[in-house]
Amino acid sequence: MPKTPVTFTLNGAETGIFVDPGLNLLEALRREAGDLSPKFGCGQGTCGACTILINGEPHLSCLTLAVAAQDADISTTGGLAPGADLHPLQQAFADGFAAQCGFCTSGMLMAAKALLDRNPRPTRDEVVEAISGNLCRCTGYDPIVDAILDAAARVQGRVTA
Amino acid sequence: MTIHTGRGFACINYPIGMNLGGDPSQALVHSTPDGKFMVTLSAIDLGQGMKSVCRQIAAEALGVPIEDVYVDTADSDTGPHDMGSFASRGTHRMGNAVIRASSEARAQMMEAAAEELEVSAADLDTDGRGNIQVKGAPSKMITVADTAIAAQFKQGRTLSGRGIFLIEPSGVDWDTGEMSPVTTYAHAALVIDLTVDDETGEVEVKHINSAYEVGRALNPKLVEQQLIGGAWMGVSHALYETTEPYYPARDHLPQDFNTYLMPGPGETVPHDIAVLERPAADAPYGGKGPGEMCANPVLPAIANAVYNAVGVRVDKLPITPEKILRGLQANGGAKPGPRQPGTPQ
Amino acid sequence: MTEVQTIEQLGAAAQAQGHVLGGGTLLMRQVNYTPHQVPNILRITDPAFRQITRAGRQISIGAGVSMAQIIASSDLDFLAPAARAIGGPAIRSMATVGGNLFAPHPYGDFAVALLALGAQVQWADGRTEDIEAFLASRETSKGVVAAVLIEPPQMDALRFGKVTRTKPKGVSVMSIAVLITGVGRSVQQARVAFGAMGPAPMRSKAAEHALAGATLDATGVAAACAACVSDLAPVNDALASAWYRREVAPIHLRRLLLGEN
Amino acid sequence: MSIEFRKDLFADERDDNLNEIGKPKQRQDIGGHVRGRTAYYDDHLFDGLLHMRCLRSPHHHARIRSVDSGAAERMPGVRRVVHPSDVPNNLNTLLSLIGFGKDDEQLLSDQVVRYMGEPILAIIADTEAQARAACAAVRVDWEVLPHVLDVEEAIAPAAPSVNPAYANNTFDYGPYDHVKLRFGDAQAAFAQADHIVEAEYEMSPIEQAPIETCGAIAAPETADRFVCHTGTQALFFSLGTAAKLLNIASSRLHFIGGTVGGGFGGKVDSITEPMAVLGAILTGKPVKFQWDREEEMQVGAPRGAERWRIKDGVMADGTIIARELTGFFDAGAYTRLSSYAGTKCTGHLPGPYSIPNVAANTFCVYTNRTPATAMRGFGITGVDFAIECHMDRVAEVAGIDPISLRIKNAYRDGDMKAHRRVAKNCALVESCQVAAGKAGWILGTEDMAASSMAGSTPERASIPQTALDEDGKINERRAGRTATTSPVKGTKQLPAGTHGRSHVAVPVQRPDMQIAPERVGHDDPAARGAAHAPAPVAPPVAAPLQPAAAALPAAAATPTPPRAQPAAASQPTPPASAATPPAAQAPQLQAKPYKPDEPFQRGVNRPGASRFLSGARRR
Repeated sequence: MPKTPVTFTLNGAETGIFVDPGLNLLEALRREAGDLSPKFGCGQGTCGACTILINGEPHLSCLTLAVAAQDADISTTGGLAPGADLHPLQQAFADGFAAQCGFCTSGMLMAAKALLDRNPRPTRDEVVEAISGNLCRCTGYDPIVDAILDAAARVQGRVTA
Repeated sequence: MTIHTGRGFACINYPIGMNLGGDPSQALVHSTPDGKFMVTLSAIDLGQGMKSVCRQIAAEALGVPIEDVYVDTADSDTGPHDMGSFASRGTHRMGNAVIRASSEARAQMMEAAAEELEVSAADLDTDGRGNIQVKGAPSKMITVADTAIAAQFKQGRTLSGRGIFLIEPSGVDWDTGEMSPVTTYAHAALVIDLTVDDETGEVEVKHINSAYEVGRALNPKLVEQQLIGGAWMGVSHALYETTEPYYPARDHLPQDFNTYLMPGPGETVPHDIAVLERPAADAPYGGKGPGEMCANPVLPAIANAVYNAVGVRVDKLPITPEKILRGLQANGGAKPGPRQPGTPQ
Repeated sequence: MTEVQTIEQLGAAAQAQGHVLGGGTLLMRQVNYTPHQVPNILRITDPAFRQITRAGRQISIGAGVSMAQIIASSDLDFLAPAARAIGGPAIRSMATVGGNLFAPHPYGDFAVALLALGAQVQWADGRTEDIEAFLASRETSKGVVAAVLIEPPQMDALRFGKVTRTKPKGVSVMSIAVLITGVGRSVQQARVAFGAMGPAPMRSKAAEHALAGATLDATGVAAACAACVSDLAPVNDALASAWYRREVAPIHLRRLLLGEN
Repeated sequence: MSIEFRKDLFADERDDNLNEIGKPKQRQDIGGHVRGRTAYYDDHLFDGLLHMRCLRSPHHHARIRSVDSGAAERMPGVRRVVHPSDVPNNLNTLLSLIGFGKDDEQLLSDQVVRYMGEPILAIIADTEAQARAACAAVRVDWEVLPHVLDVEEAIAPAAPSVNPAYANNTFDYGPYDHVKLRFGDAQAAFAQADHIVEAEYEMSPIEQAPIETCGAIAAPETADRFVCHTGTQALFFSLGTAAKLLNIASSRLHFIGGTVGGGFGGKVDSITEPMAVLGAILTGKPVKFQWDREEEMQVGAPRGAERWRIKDGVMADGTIIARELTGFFDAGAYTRLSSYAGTKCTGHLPGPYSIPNVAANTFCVYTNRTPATAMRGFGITGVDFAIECHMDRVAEVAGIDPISLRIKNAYRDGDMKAHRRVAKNCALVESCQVAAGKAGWILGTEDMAASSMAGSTPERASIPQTALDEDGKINERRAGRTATTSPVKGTKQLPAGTHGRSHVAVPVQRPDMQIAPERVGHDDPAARGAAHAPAPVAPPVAAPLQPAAAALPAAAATPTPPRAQPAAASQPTPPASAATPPAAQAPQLQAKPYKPDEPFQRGVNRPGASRFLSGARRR
């Protein structure tokens, strides 16, 4: 069966891969494009570990057809840090002990980024809503919600701690 | 519609380790040429922080800063045997093995430093900041780095250690049940405040006040992570989770996280925690391992609080709105219990 | 294995064979788990498929319009509560109106709101069908839904509620949408729709009948709440039993009607 | 959300001035987590990776009449159909590595399936989709057999037999079909009680639900070895299990793991690792075997269901004088770890309370259900739910504040526990007091004055005369000759103060494995005395070591040195001289004189040191 070429922008880099037509974007990013930051947790759209941004909006890569990503602008946690320094969200997650096993962290960070890009000063309820599709089995969520609020404060220069 | 408040209590102890089958862990420690230390294990970090706590334990036992220690796990070609991460054994067993391996490496380090400083090793101590000093004369000192370099390139000495910690298997006397099932016990007690909607049977957990006795909080932030996440899981077990909602019938089995229920980030419960530390005699720095036990008291405390709120005893987990509603109907409505002391208005 | 056919004109979709890809939230799960059951995917790139257009009082919502688009549309603020009830943000930026019309139990909460509104379903071949008839025969119908057509209700006339076990995202124990026409607290006419209370979203005509002429207070809605159960056909699932759903349906209908939540 | 560290409590037992311990240090792994760079097992890329999927039983219990995989073999991308006969040593039980239980489970079942989801065949293909499609193309002729899903139905005489290794549907514990705990005489004590409180509790199966599903990738490595990247919670369990099932030298296996996306007990079973390695052996290519979420939910072993019945005898003042427990662990179709849960749990009974008469029967029962395994709180969570709900019932019946009831009955340092070991390092009372204080739950002065370090008495510290029975021998129940699952009235008496067989639980540590005492960082003053020695034998000191009538294991016939302890060890607070007892006081010991510099060894009963302690704790 012939593979289909797909080209898109991945974390700012022009990327081209060949995929089976029915392949989901999660597997395409991981196996073909080599970005291992989105994770497989269910393949059902029920855990959020594979959350990425497509054209700035949060998407579940496991439920996205890879060939439908033609010309898309894709962002993942693998590209979140601008360089050697961490992105404020990453720094806040680290400082706030907002990860244990770390498996949900990539998806959480993307869900949080989608929120802060649109709404730099979210309320706690808005943060909760933003990560409502992302499951964490370790932390009990509150440290994650706190970290996202903390990151928003950092970006705003409202660092309190 | 009436929303009833209820308060419930439970306390537990929790066994650490799995003595019944024999329970060894091993660790290796060696220094790099310039006095940084590698800890090599086959322990598993599931998120509980195995790498981090072993790193901290090794730094303490070696007497060097944590930044100078790195934990490498788990590669069966290099990491010696470990039973695994379960039964709350990780910190206790592996922590002890790491202490022993680190102590052996430390002894060699002190001998090497003694040779360089031309004093007795017994007269030396580490300052925890990367230096080895003569006791009582801290100006007479050598860095750990220089010690390692001297050991490696001058003295022909390794700074390395092997550690094992073994709990031998305990048999069971099949007539009396006499056994040594575990090594030590962690403890917990907590008070749950919740509300029950007497029309729908829905429960909302409002507050947790808890006390967890963990032996020693080796790293208070890691302990906090476990206690917060564990209490969340306890609420989840109590009110939501089941792979077989119609047990023992195998109908409508959840296949995904839409039907296997866990509370979302909108249902987290304010939780005020007190940590007690009564060191266990044979535990690493007394630490018992809080990871498993932290969920356990939440389940009965919620059941007891539901009973206190509306007079329905749900003795079969999970405590679903349906079970409460059936209980309410059987009782002819809510029968609130006595207001427990301190119940919020 | 699964093949993908891209269709640039909606009209052409009517002749194609395969599974129409909306947002992928239901179909891609099937592709991932049972790929042999999805030999052909039809991917529609016609911009009309994803557009919200207004002509007079009538609003046409393309079947490929996402829940996020609904929430963002100033013309559709009355549907925003129902759209927000679907999944988390990522699901909402993917899940489509068309997909929701076909979503099996216990999904399809958005369709419940459309049912209360009395929407018309427009097929790609030009046919239109009342949503109630559409939902009743959706298991066996063939074709591609192009859009749904609705008329905006009066301000605050559409009420939507979803009962879930977990929050903020949870799957339906039930969802309820009620469209009320009337003045103040007196009801002239009502359409009452339930989701997750049968094989597809369904109306409770008994409740509608009891509400006609009633007053929106505890006494006034009691008859409707008691009556609603007779039209419902809930089943057991992992979230709740049929018994529980029947027991609490009147409670949740009352709370929605009286704004008790 | 708040957290406080009550350093004021037990302060004299700790050195709080350590260098690194007790400090809120950042996690070693956090940088990788937040950058998405932490490498879990599935984050190792291999060229030409093949994918393995299993064909699973749709029935609870069925015989496999025939399997036709011909069409599947010819499907595109299919590299290999793996049959049960491809598994070199196709029978195992997980705990065989520590000598616990009989081999009872196949990696791929060849004749009979015993639970819905049991794998009978695997297909390896170029893509996951191809492997899935090929599995769907295999035709199996099933002969559906009768099944049983309820633990108590399963132990009825006429129940279908689930697992041929345990034909009675119960795990074998010594001569019995259950674990017995007998301490005192619960039956006799019930007659003395003012109240009897009885109830039944049940725990549903629960999924561990880590966000990362179980899986492994195996590939041929250099030197005729196989590398296996795995999400296991137990690296050497998985390596050893793979070596055994595949009949391959462990030196040819190179297992890499240690970085796992959550486990909670669900990644101990070591199934994906041997499957992936087998795939790599059979194809010579890298093979991934990864469970999807549906498998994780319903094929992956849950925490099994439990059913508990508790009966308490309670005095008017709230003192619990007797507790009887009957428990059933639903193991599902195979043993996995459930047998261990039965013993671990029984050792935990009757909970953190000092109750002078305790009897428990704990069953590990096979049903045609997904096999159960470990989960956070393994063997304990279910019974703690039962016990603590029951304590609330008792409090209500006795008319006592629920926390006060717990403190009243709480175990204290020095108390003898029902499994015949002395309680030490207790902190239940303090935990109750602190939790109550935080919640504004006012306790009486007596409760607030209570302490885990005080309150034990010689009576509480001693082993009572115990009623024993031989009810429930293996095979008796299925033959219809056992009337009840609950503990029955004892038929013989084990004298007070008697231990059963000897149990060694001393960490064996070479002298160079010991910690410098000044660097241990804590102190347990009570541990320095002999109060925690294992056999504080109650009067009379000369109690017979081998009870005449009791059918104890043979080991009990030979007194071991620890049991023949000097009398000095019999009191909770021994005289100071106990540290160096004259040899004359222990003539039967025939041990070498105590030398302070002698290495600490197993079997050496060293005065002043608990056998529960490692060498590290002696000062």
